[in-house]
Amino acid sequence: MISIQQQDFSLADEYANLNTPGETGAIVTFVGRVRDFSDCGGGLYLQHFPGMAEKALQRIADQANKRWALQKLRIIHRVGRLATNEQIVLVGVASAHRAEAFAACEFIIDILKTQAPFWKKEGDTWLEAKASDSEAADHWLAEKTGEQ
Amino acid sequence: MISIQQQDFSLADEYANLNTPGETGAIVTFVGRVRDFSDCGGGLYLQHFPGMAEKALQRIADQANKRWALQKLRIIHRVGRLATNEQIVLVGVASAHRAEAFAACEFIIDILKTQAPFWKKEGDTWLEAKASDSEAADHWLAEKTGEQ
Amino acid sequence: MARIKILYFASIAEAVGSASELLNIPDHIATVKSLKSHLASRGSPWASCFSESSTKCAVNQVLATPDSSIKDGDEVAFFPPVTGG
Amino acid sequence: MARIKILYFASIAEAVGSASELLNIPDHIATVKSLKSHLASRGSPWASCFSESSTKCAVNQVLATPDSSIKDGDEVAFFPPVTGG
Repeated sequence: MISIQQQDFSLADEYANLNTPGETGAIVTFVGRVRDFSDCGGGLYLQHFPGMAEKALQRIADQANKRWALQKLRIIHRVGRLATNEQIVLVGVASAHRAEAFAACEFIIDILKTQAPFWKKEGDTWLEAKASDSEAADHWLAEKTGEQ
Repeated sequence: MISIQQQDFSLADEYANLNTPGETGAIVTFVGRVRDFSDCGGGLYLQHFPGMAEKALQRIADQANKRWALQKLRIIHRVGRLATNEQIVLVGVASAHRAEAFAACEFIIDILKTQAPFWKKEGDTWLEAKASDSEAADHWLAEKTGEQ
Repeated sequence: MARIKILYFASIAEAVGSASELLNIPDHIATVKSLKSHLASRGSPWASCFSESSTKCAVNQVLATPDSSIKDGDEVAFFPPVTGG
Repeated sequence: MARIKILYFASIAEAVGSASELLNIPDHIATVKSLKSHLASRGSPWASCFSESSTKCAVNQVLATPDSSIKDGDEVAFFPPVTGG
Protein backbone atom coordinates (compact mmCIF):
# COMPACT_ATOMS: atom_id res chain seq x y z
CA MET A 1 0.00 0.00 0.00
CA ILE A 2 1.31 3.43 -0.90
CA SER A 3 0.49 6.89 0.46
CA ILE A 4 1.60 10.43 -0.32
CA GLN A 5 0.58 12.80 2.42
CA GLN A 6 1.38 16.00 4.27
CA GLN A 7 0.72 14.54 7.73
CA ASP A 8 3.16 12.57 9.81
CA PHE A 9 3.05 8.77 10.19
CA SER A 10 3.57 6.34 13.06
CA LEU A 11 6.19 3.63 12.60
CA ALA A 12 4.50 1.62 15.37
CA ASP A 13 1.14 1.60 13.54
CA GLU A 14 2.72 0.71 10.21
CA TYR A 15 4.79 -2.04 11.82
CA ALA A 16 1.68 -3.56 13.39
CA ASN A 17 -0.10 -3.53 10.02
CA LEU A 18 2.82 -5.21 8.25
CA ASN A 19 2.64 -8.30 10.47
CA THR A 20 0.67 -11.41 9.51
CA PRO A 21 0.59 -13.54 12.69
CA GLY A 22 2.18 -16.95 12.18
CA GLU A 23 3.40 -16.18 8.67
CA THR A 24 5.71 -13.19 9.08
CA GLY A 25 9.26 -14.08 10.08
CA ALA A 26 10.97 -10.78 9.23
CA ILE A 27 9.96 -7.13 9.11
CA VAL A 28 12.43 -4.56 7.84
CA THR A 29 11.63 -0.85 8.00
CA PHE A 30 13.42 2.21 6.74
CA VAL A 31 12.60 5.76 7.84
CA GLY A 32 14.24 8.82 6.33
CA ARG A 33 14.32 12.00 8.45
CA VAL A 34 15.21 15.64 7.90
CA ARG A 35 18.76 16.39 9.01
CA ASP A 36 19.84 19.81 10.22
CA PHE A 37 20.56 22.18 7.34
CA SER A 38 20.43 25.26 9.50
CA ASP A 39 22.68 27.22 7.16
CA CYS A 40 19.63 27.34 4.85
CA GLY A 41 17.10 28.21 7.56
CA GLY A 42 16.40 24.60 8.56
CA GLY A 43 13.94 22.04 7.31
CA LEU A 44 12.86 21.09 3.82
CA TYR A 45 10.10 21.79 1.35
CA LEU A 46 9.00 18.72 -0.58
CA GLN A 47 7.17 19.05 -3.87
CA HIS A 48 5.70 16.17 -5.86
CA PHE A 49 3.95 15.60 -9.17
CA PRO A 50 0.44 14.55 -8.08
CA GLY A 51 -0.79 11.55 -10.02
CA MET A 52 2.56 10.58 -11.49
CA ALA A 53 4.18 10.25 -8.04
CA GLU A 54 1.48 7.79 -6.89
CA LYS A 55 1.90 5.79 -10.09
CA ALA A 56 5.68 5.71 -9.65
CA LEU A 57 5.43 4.42 -6.06
CA GLN A 58 2.88 1.81 -7.09
CA ARG A 59 5.09 0.63 -9.93
CA ILE A 60 8.09 0.34 -7.58
CA ALA A 61 5.94 -1.65 -5.11
CA ASP A 62 4.79 -3.94 -7.94
CA GLN A 63 8.37 -4.51 -9.06
CA ALA A 64 9.43 -5.41 -5.50
CA ASN A 65 6.51 -7.83 -5.15
CA LYS A 66 7.40 -9.47 -8.43
CA ARG A 67 11.08 -9.82 -7.58
CA TRP A 68 10.82 -11.11 -3.98
CA ALA A 69 8.41 -13.27 -1.97
CA LEU A 70 6.85 -10.56 0.20
CA GLN A 71 3.80 -10.67 2.43
CA LYS A 72 3.05 -6.97 2.85
CA LEU A 73 4.73 -3.75 1.98
CA ARG A 74 4.13 -0.12 2.81
CA ILE A 75 5.46 3.10 1.33
CA ILE A 76 4.62 6.53 2.78
CA HIS A 77 6.12 9.72 1.38
CA ARG A 78 5.38 13.06 2.96
CA VAL A 79 5.19 16.34 1.02
CA GLY A 80 5.07 20.04 1.88
CA ARG A 81 7.07 21.82 4.54
CA LEU A 82 9.00 19.56 6.96
CA ALA A 83 11.05 20.82 9.89
CA THR A 84 14.44 19.46 10.98
CA ASN A 85 14.08 15.96 12.48
CA GLU A 86 10.65 15.29 10.94
CA GLN A 87 10.02 11.96 9.26
CA ILE A 88 10.07 12.17 5.44
CA VAL A 89 9.58 8.67 4.10
CA LEU A 90 8.81 5.18 5.36
CA VAL A 91 9.37 1.86 3.61
CA GLY A 92 8.27 -1.29 5.43
CA VAL A 93 8.44 -4.86 4.17
CA ALA A 94 7.26 -8.12 5.73
CA SER A 95 8.37 -11.54 4.54
CA ALA A 96 8.84 -15.08 5.82
CA HIS A 97 12.63 -14.63 5.57
CA ARG A 98 14.96 -11.74 6.28
CA ALA A 99 17.04 -11.70 3.08
CA GLU A 100 13.95 -10.92 0.98
CA ALA A 101 12.74 -8.25 3.41
CA PHE A 102 16.12 -6.46 3.48
CA ALA A 103 16.59 -6.61 -0.29
CA ALA A 104 13.07 -5.39 -1.09
CA CYS A 105 13.19 -2.56 1.46
CA GLU A 106 16.51 -1.22 0.18
CA PHE A 107 15.46 -1.72 -3.46
CA ILE A 108 12.29 0.32 -2.91
CA ILE A 109 14.03 3.32 -1.36
CA ASP A 110 16.92 3.21 -3.85
CA ILE A 111 14.58 3.16 -6.86
CA LEU A 112 12.23 5.71 -5.29
CA LYS A 113 15.13 8.13 -4.88
CA THR A 114 15.89 8.12 -8.61
CA GLN A 115 12.51 7.49 -10.26
CA ALA A 116 9.66 8.93 -8.20
CA PRO A 117 8.83 12.58 -9.01
CA PHE A 118 9.57 14.31 -5.71
CA TRP A 119 11.85 17.31 -5.26
CA LYS A 120 13.45 18.72 -2.12
CA LYS A 121 14.22 22.37 -1.45
CA GLU A 122 16.48 23.48 1.40
CA GLY A 123 16.01 27.16 2.09
CA ASP A 124 16.12 28.79 -1.37
CA THR A 125 17.97 25.93 -3.01
CA TRP A 126 16.49 22.98 -4.87
CA LEU A 127 18.68 19.96 -4.17
CA GLU A 128 20.74 18.46 -6.95
CA ALA A 129 20.39 14.76 -7.71
CA LYS A 130 23.27 12.74 -6.24
CA ALA A 131 25.48 10.42 -8.26
CA SER A 132 25.53 8.00 -5.30
CA ASP A 133 21.74 7.62 -5.60
CA SER A 134 21.98 6.82 -9.32
CA GLU A 135 24.65 4.25 -8.58
CA ALA A 136 22.56 2.63 -5.86
CA ALA A 137 19.62 2.34 -8.25
CA ASP A 138 21.79 1.06 -11.11
CA HIS A 139 23.10 -1.69 -8.85
CA TRP A 140 19.55 -3.15 -8.58
CA LEU A 141 18.87 -2.82 -12.27
CA ALA A 142 22.16 -4.56 -13.10
CA GLU A 143 21.53 -7.56 -10.87
CA LYS A 144 18.09 -8.49 -12.15
CA THR A 145 18.85 -12.13 -11.44
CA GLY A 146 20.07 -11.39 -7.92
CA GLU A 147 17.11 -12.79 -5.95
CA GLN A 148 18.47 -14.19 -2.71
CA MET B 1 23.40 -1.06 23.25
CA ILE B 2 22.66 -4.76 23.56
CA SER B 3 20.12 -6.67 25.67
CA ILE B 4 19.26 -10.31 26.19
CA GLN B 5 15.92 -10.68 27.93
CA GLN B 6 12.84 -12.81 28.40
CA GLN B 7 10.40 -9.91 28.15
CA ASP B 8 9.01 -8.43 24.97
CA PHE B 9 10.23 -5.16 23.44
CA SER B 10 8.58 -2.18 21.77
CA LEU B 11 9.79 -1.25 18.29
CA ALA B 12 8.28 2.22 18.80
CA ASP B 13 10.35 2.85 21.95
CA GLU B 14 13.55 1.53 20.38
CA TYR B 15 12.97 3.59 17.24
CA ALA B 16 12.54 6.75 19.32
CA ASN B 17 15.79 6.06 21.18
CA LEU B 18 17.73 5.48 17.94
CA ASN B 19 17.00 8.99 16.67
CA THR B 20 19.37 11.93 17.20
CA PRO B 21 17.37 15.02 16.17
CA GLY B 22 19.03 16.91 13.34
CA GLU B 23 21.74 14.31 12.78
CA THR B 24 19.88 11.12 11.93
CA GLY B 25 18.94 10.80 8.27
CA ALA B 26 18.15 7.08 8.15
CA ILE B 27 16.90 4.49 10.62
CA VAL B 28 16.70 0.87 9.55
CA THR B 29 15.13 -1.73 11.82
CA PHE B 30 14.83 -5.50 11.56
CA VAL B 31 12.47 -7.57 13.71
CA GLY B 32 12.38 -11.35 13.60
CA ARG B 33 9.17 -13.07 14.73
CA VAL B 34 8.06 -16.64 15.48
CA ARG B 35 6.34 -18.23 12.50
CA ASP B 36 3.69 -20.92 12.87
CA PHE B 37 5.25 -24.35 13.37
CA SER B 38 2.03 -25.90 14.64
CA ASP B 39 3.09 -29.40 13.59
CA CYS B 40 5.49 -29.20 16.56
CA GLY B 41 2.99 -27.74 19.02
CA GLY B 42 3.66 -24.10 18.09
CA GLY B 43 6.13 -21.57 19.35
CA LEU B 44 9.79 -21.81 20.16
CA TYR B 45 12.08 -22.31 23.11
CA LEU B 46 15.20 -20.18 22.98
CA GLN B 47 18.27 -21.08 25.00
CA HIS B 48 21.42 -18.99 25.26
CA PHE B 49 24.87 -19.19 26.84
CA PRO B 50 24.73 -16.46 29.51
CA GLY B 51 27.83 -14.31 29.48
CA MET B 52 29.18 -15.52 26.16
CA ALA B 53 26.00 -14.45 24.33
CA GLU B 54 26.27 -10.89 25.67
CA LYS B 55 29.95 -10.76 24.66
CA ALA B 56 29.11 -12.06 21.19
CA LEU B 57 26.43 -9.40 20.63
CA GLN B 58 28.73 -6.67 21.91
CA ARG B 59 31.52 -7.82 19.61
CA ILE B 60 29.16 -7.80 16.61
CA ALA B 61 27.99 -4.29 17.56
CA ASP B 62 31.62 -3.14 17.85
CA GLN B 63 32.44 -4.61 14.43
CA ALA B 64 29.47 -2.80 12.85
CA ASN B 65 30.48 0.49 14.47
CA LYS B 66 34.01 0.07 13.19
CA ARG B 67 32.96 -0.77 9.67
CA TRP B 68 30.27 1.87 9.09
CA ALA B 69 29.61 5.45 10.22
CA LEU B 70 26.71 4.80 12.62
CA GLN B 71 25.10 7.08 15.19
CA LYS B 72 23.31 4.55 17.37
CA LEU B 73 22.58 0.87 17.26
CA ARG B 74 20.42 -1.47 19.26
CA ILE B 75 20.29 -5.24 19.52
CA ILE B 76 17.69 -7.07 21.62
CA HIS B 77 17.48 -10.87 21.67
CA ARG B 78 14.76 -12.61 23.64
CA VAL B 79 15.19 -16.01 25.31
CA GLY B 80 12.91 -18.60 26.91
CA ARG B 81 9.54 -19.75 25.66
CA LEU B 82 8.06 -17.68 22.80
CA ALA B 83 4.64 -18.31 21.27
CA THR B 84 3.82 -18.14 17.57
CA ASN B 85 3.92 -14.51 16.33
CA GLU B 86 5.99 -13.23 19.25
CA GLN B 87 8.95 -10.97 18.56
CA ILE B 88 12.32 -12.76 18.86
CA VAL B 89 15.01 -10.28 17.93
CA LEU B 90 15.40 -6.60 17.08
CA VAL B 91 18.26 -4.88 15.31
CA GLY B 92 18.02 -1.11 14.83
CA VAL B 93 20.60 1.20 13.29
CA ALA B 94 20.68 4.98 12.88
CA SER B 95 23.00 6.80 10.51
CA ALA B 96 23.24 10.01 8.51
CA HIS B 97 22.83 8.00 5.31
CA ARG B 98 20.73 5.00 4.36
CA ALA B 99 23.39 2.78 2.72
CA GLU B 100 25.32 2.53 5.99
CA ALA B 101 22.18 1.87 8.03
CA PHE B 102 20.99 -0.92 5.71
CA ALA B 103 24.40 -2.57 5.49
CA ALA B 104 25.05 -2.46 9.24
CA CYS B 105 21.57 -3.75 10.14
CA GLU B 106 21.79 -6.72 7.77
CA PHE B 107 25.41 -7.42 8.78
CA ILE B 108 24.45 -7.55 12.47
CA ILE B 109 21.61 -10.04 12.04
CA ASP B 110 23.57 -12.16 9.54
CA ILE B 111 26.59 -12.45 11.86
CA LEU B 112 24.40 -12.89 14.96
CA LYS B 113 22.69 -15.87 13.29
CA THR B 114 25.97 -17.73 12.87
CA GLN B 115 28.13 -16.53 15.76
CA ALA B 116 26.02 -15.68 18.82
CA PRO B 117 25.37 -18.65 21.14
CA PHE B 118 21.58 -18.97 20.98
CA TRP B 119 19.68 -22.15 20.11
CA LYS B 120 16.07 -22.62 19.04
CA LYS B 121 13.88 -25.62 19.81
CA GLU B 122 10.57 -26.24 18.05
CA GLY B 123 8.50 -28.74 19.97
CA ASP B 124 10.95 -31.57 20.77
CA THR B 125 13.41 -30.69 18.02
CA TRP B 126 16.47 -28.47 18.25
CA LEU B 127 16.78 -26.61 14.96
CA GLU B 128 19.67 -27.40 12.66
CA ALA B 129 21.89 -24.56 11.49
CA LYS B 130 21.05 -23.48 7.93
CA ALA B 131 23.58 -23.37 5.11
CA SER B 132 21.89 -20.17 3.86
CA ASP B 133 22.77 -18.45 7.15
CA SER B 134 26.43 -19.46 6.85
CA GLU B 135 26.50 -18.15 3.30
CA ALA B 136 24.94 -14.83 4.34
CA ALA B 137 27.59 -14.41 7.04
CA ASP B 138 30.43 -15.47 4.73
CA HIS B 139 29.35 -12.81 2.25
CA TRP B 140 30.12 -10.08 4.84
CA LEU B 141 33.41 -11.62 5.85
CA ALA B 142 34.49 -11.89 2.21
CA GLU B 143 33.77 -8.25 1.38
CA LYS B 144 35.70 -6.64 4.21
CA THR B 145 36.45 -3.71 1.96
CA GLY B 146 32.83 -3.32 0.89
CA GLU B 147 31.95 -0.16 2.83
CA GLN B 148 29.38 1.72 0.82
CA MET C 1 -2.96 22.93 -34.30
CA ALA C 2 -2.78 20.89 -31.03
CA ARG C 3 -3.74 22.19 -27.63
CA ILE C 4 -1.67 20.79 -24.76
CA LYS C 5 -1.28 21.39 -21.05
CA ILE C 6 2.26 21.92 -19.79
CA LEU C 7 3.29 21.42 -16.14
CA TYR C 8 6.51 22.72 -14.59
CA PHE C 9 7.99 21.45 -11.33
CA ALA C 10 10.64 22.42 -8.78
CA SER C 11 13.55 24.56 -10.05
CA ILE C 12 12.04 24.74 -13.55
CA ALA C 13 8.69 26.07 -12.30
CA GLU C 14 10.58 28.60 -10.24
CA ALA C 15 12.82 29.66 -13.13
CA VAL C 16 9.96 30.18 -15.59
CA GLY C 17 7.71 31.66 -12.90
CA SER C 18 4.80 29.35 -13.65
CA ALA C 19 3.48 25.93 -12.60
CA SER C 20 1.40 25.27 -15.71
CA GLU C 21 0.13 26.71 -18.95
CA LEU C 22 -2.20 25.82 -21.80
CA LEU C 23 -0.44 26.07 -25.14
CA ASN C 24 -1.51 25.84 -28.77
CA ILE C 25 1.30 24.32 -30.77
CA PRO C 26 1.64 24.22 -34.55
CA ASP C 27 1.46 20.82 -36.27
CA HIS C 28 5.20 20.58 -36.91
CA ILE C 29 5.79 20.34 -33.14
CA ALA C 30 5.04 16.67 -32.66
CA THR C 31 7.81 15.39 -30.33
CA VAL C 32 9.24 16.23 -26.94
CA LYS C 33 12.45 17.37 -28.59
CA SER C 34 10.69 19.86 -30.87
CA LEU C 35 8.54 21.15 -27.98
CA LYS C 36 11.67 21.76 -25.91
CA SER C 37 13.23 23.73 -28.80
CA HIS C 38 10.00 25.70 -29.15
CA LEU C 39 10.03 26.61 -25.43
CA ALA C 40 13.78 27.37 -25.47
CA SER C 41 13.15 29.84 -28.32
CA ARG C 42 11.23 32.06 -25.89
CA GLY C 43 14.60 33.34 -24.67
CA SER C 44 15.82 33.69 -21.08
CA PRO C 45 14.99 31.98 -18.69
CA TRP C 46 13.37 29.42 -21.01
CA ALA C 47 16.45 29.00 -23.17
CA SER C 48 18.63 27.69 -20.34
CA CYS C 49 15.94 25.39 -18.80
CA PHE C 50 14.95 23.76 -22.08
CA SER C 51 18.36 23.35 -23.62
CA GLU C 52 19.47 21.47 -20.47
CA SER C 53 19.75 17.80 -21.32
CA SER C 54 19.13 16.93 -17.65
CA THR C 55 15.58 18.38 -17.84
CA LYS C 56 13.17 15.43 -17.73
CA CYS C 57 9.85 15.18 -19.49
CA ALA C 58 6.74 13.11 -18.85
CA VAL C 59 3.87 12.85 -21.32
CA ASN C 60 0.58 11.95 -19.65
CA GLN C 61 2.53 11.04 -16.49
CA VAL C 62 4.79 8.56 -18.26
CA LEU C 63 8.49 9.36 -18.54
CA ALA C 64 9.21 10.42 -22.11
CA THR C 65 12.25 10.41 -24.40
CA PRO C 66 13.17 13.19 -26.83
CA ASP C 67 11.41 11.25 -29.61
CA SER C 68 8.17 10.65 -27.68
CA SER C 69 5.24 12.07 -29.66
CA ILE C 70 2.96 14.85 -28.47
CA LYS C 71 -0.61 15.16 -29.63
CA ASP C 72 -3.71 17.21 -28.97
CA GLY C 73 -4.92 16.99 -25.37
CA ASP C 74 -1.66 15.70 -23.92
CA GLU C 75 -0.38 16.72 -20.50
CA VAL C 76 3.35 17.36 -20.81
CA ALA C 77 5.45 17.86 -17.67
CA PHE C 78 8.99 19.20 -17.37
CA PHE C 79 11.10 18.75 -14.26
CA PRO C 80 14.69 18.42 -13.02
CA PRO C 81 16.13 15.07 -11.86
CA VAL C 82 14.16 13.84 -8.84
CA THR C 83 15.48 14.24 -5.28
CA GLY C 84 12.82 12.66 -3.05
CA GLY C 85 13.06 9.92 -0.47
CA MET D 1 45.48 -32.84 37.74
CA ALA D 2 43.31 -29.93 36.54
CA ARG D 3 39.81 -29.19 37.74
CA ILE D 4 37.53 -27.65 35.10
CA LYS D 5 33.87 -26.78 34.75
CA ILE D 6 32.10 -28.11 31.68
CA LEU D 7 28.88 -26.60 30.32
CA TYR D 8 26.57 -28.30 27.82
CA PHE D 9 23.95 -26.50 25.75
CA ALA D 10 20.93 -27.29 23.58
CA SER D 11 20.86 -30.73 21.93
CA ILE D 12 24.13 -31.74 23.60
CA ALA D 13 22.87 -30.95 27.11
CA GLU D 14 19.74 -32.91 26.28
CA ALA D 15 21.66 -35.89 24.91
CA VAL D 16 24.03 -36.17 27.87
CA GLY D 17 21.26 -35.35 30.37
CA SER D 18 23.22 -32.60 32.07
CA ALA D 19 23.82 -28.85 31.79
CA SER D 20 27.15 -28.79 33.60
CA GLU D 21 29.66 -30.80 35.56
CA LEU D 22 32.87 -30.31 37.48
CA LEU D 23 35.58 -32.62 36.21
CA ASN D 24 39.10 -33.52 37.30
CA ILE D 25 41.19 -34.25 34.26
CA PRO D 26 44.60 -35.90 34.12
CA ASP D 27 47.55 -33.79 32.98
CA HIS D 28 47.76 -35.37 29.51
CA ILE D 29 44.38 -33.83 28.67
CA ALA D 30 45.53 -30.36 27.80
CA THR D 31 43.64 -29.45 24.61
CA VAL D 32 40.03 -29.27 23.44
CA LYS D 33 40.68 -32.21 21.10
CA SER D 34 41.93 -34.47 23.88
CA LEU D 35 39.06 -33.42 26.19
CA LYS D 36 36.57 -34.33 23.46
CA SER D 37 38.21 -37.76 23.05
CA HIS D 38 38.09 -38.22 26.81
CA LEU D 39 34.37 -37.41 26.93
CA ALA D 40 33.65 -39.56 23.86
CA SER D 41 35.30 -42.50 25.62
CA ARG D 42 32.42 -42.53 28.12
CA GLY D 43 30.39 -44.43 25.53
CA SER D 44 26.85 -43.71 24.32
CA PRO D 45 25.48 -40.96 24.19
CA TRP D 46 28.81 -39.19 24.77
CA ALA D 47 30.57 -40.99 21.94
CA SER D 48 28.27 -39.61 19.25
CA CYS D 49 28.14 -36.03 20.64
CA PHE D 50 31.89 -35.69 21.09
CA SER D 51 33.04 -37.38 17.92
CA GLU D 52 30.80 -34.99 15.92
CA SER D 53 33.07 -32.47 14.21
CA SER D 54 30.15 -29.97 14.19
CA THR D 55 30.18 -29.79 18.01
CA LYS D 56 31.56 -26.37 18.96
CA CYS D 57 33.65 -25.59 22.00
CA ALA D 58 34.29 -22.36 23.90
CA VAL D 59 36.99 -22.02 26.55
CA ASN D 60 36.25 -19.26 29.07
CA GLN D 61 33.53 -17.98 26.72
CA VAL D 62 35.84 -17.61 23.73
CA LEU D 63 35.32 -19.90 20.75
CA ALA D 64 38.05 -22.53 20.74
CA THR D 65 39.75 -24.70 18.13
CA PRO D 66 40.71 -28.37 18.62
CA ASP D 67 44.22 -27.24 19.57
CA SER D 68 43.11 -24.64 22.14
CA SER D 69 44.66 -25.43 25.50
CA ILE D 70 42.75 -26.27 28.67
CA LYS D 71 44.11 -25.57 32.12
CA ASP D 72 43.04 -25.72 35.73
CA GLY D 73 40.03 -23.54 36.52
CA ASP D 74 38.83 -23.18 32.91
CA GLU D 75 35.17 -23.11 31.97
CA VAL D 76 34.75 -25.26 28.87
CA ALA D 77 31.45 -25.21 26.97
CA PHE D 78 30.22 -27.61 24.31
CA PHE D 79 27.33 -26.80 22.01
CA PRO D 80 25.90 -27.46 18.54
CA PRO D 81 26.05 -24.83 15.75
CA VAL D 82 24.05 -21.77 16.83
CA THR D 83 20.51 -21.14 15.56
CA GLY D 84 19.42 -17.84 17.15
CA GLY D 85 18.18 -14.62 15.59
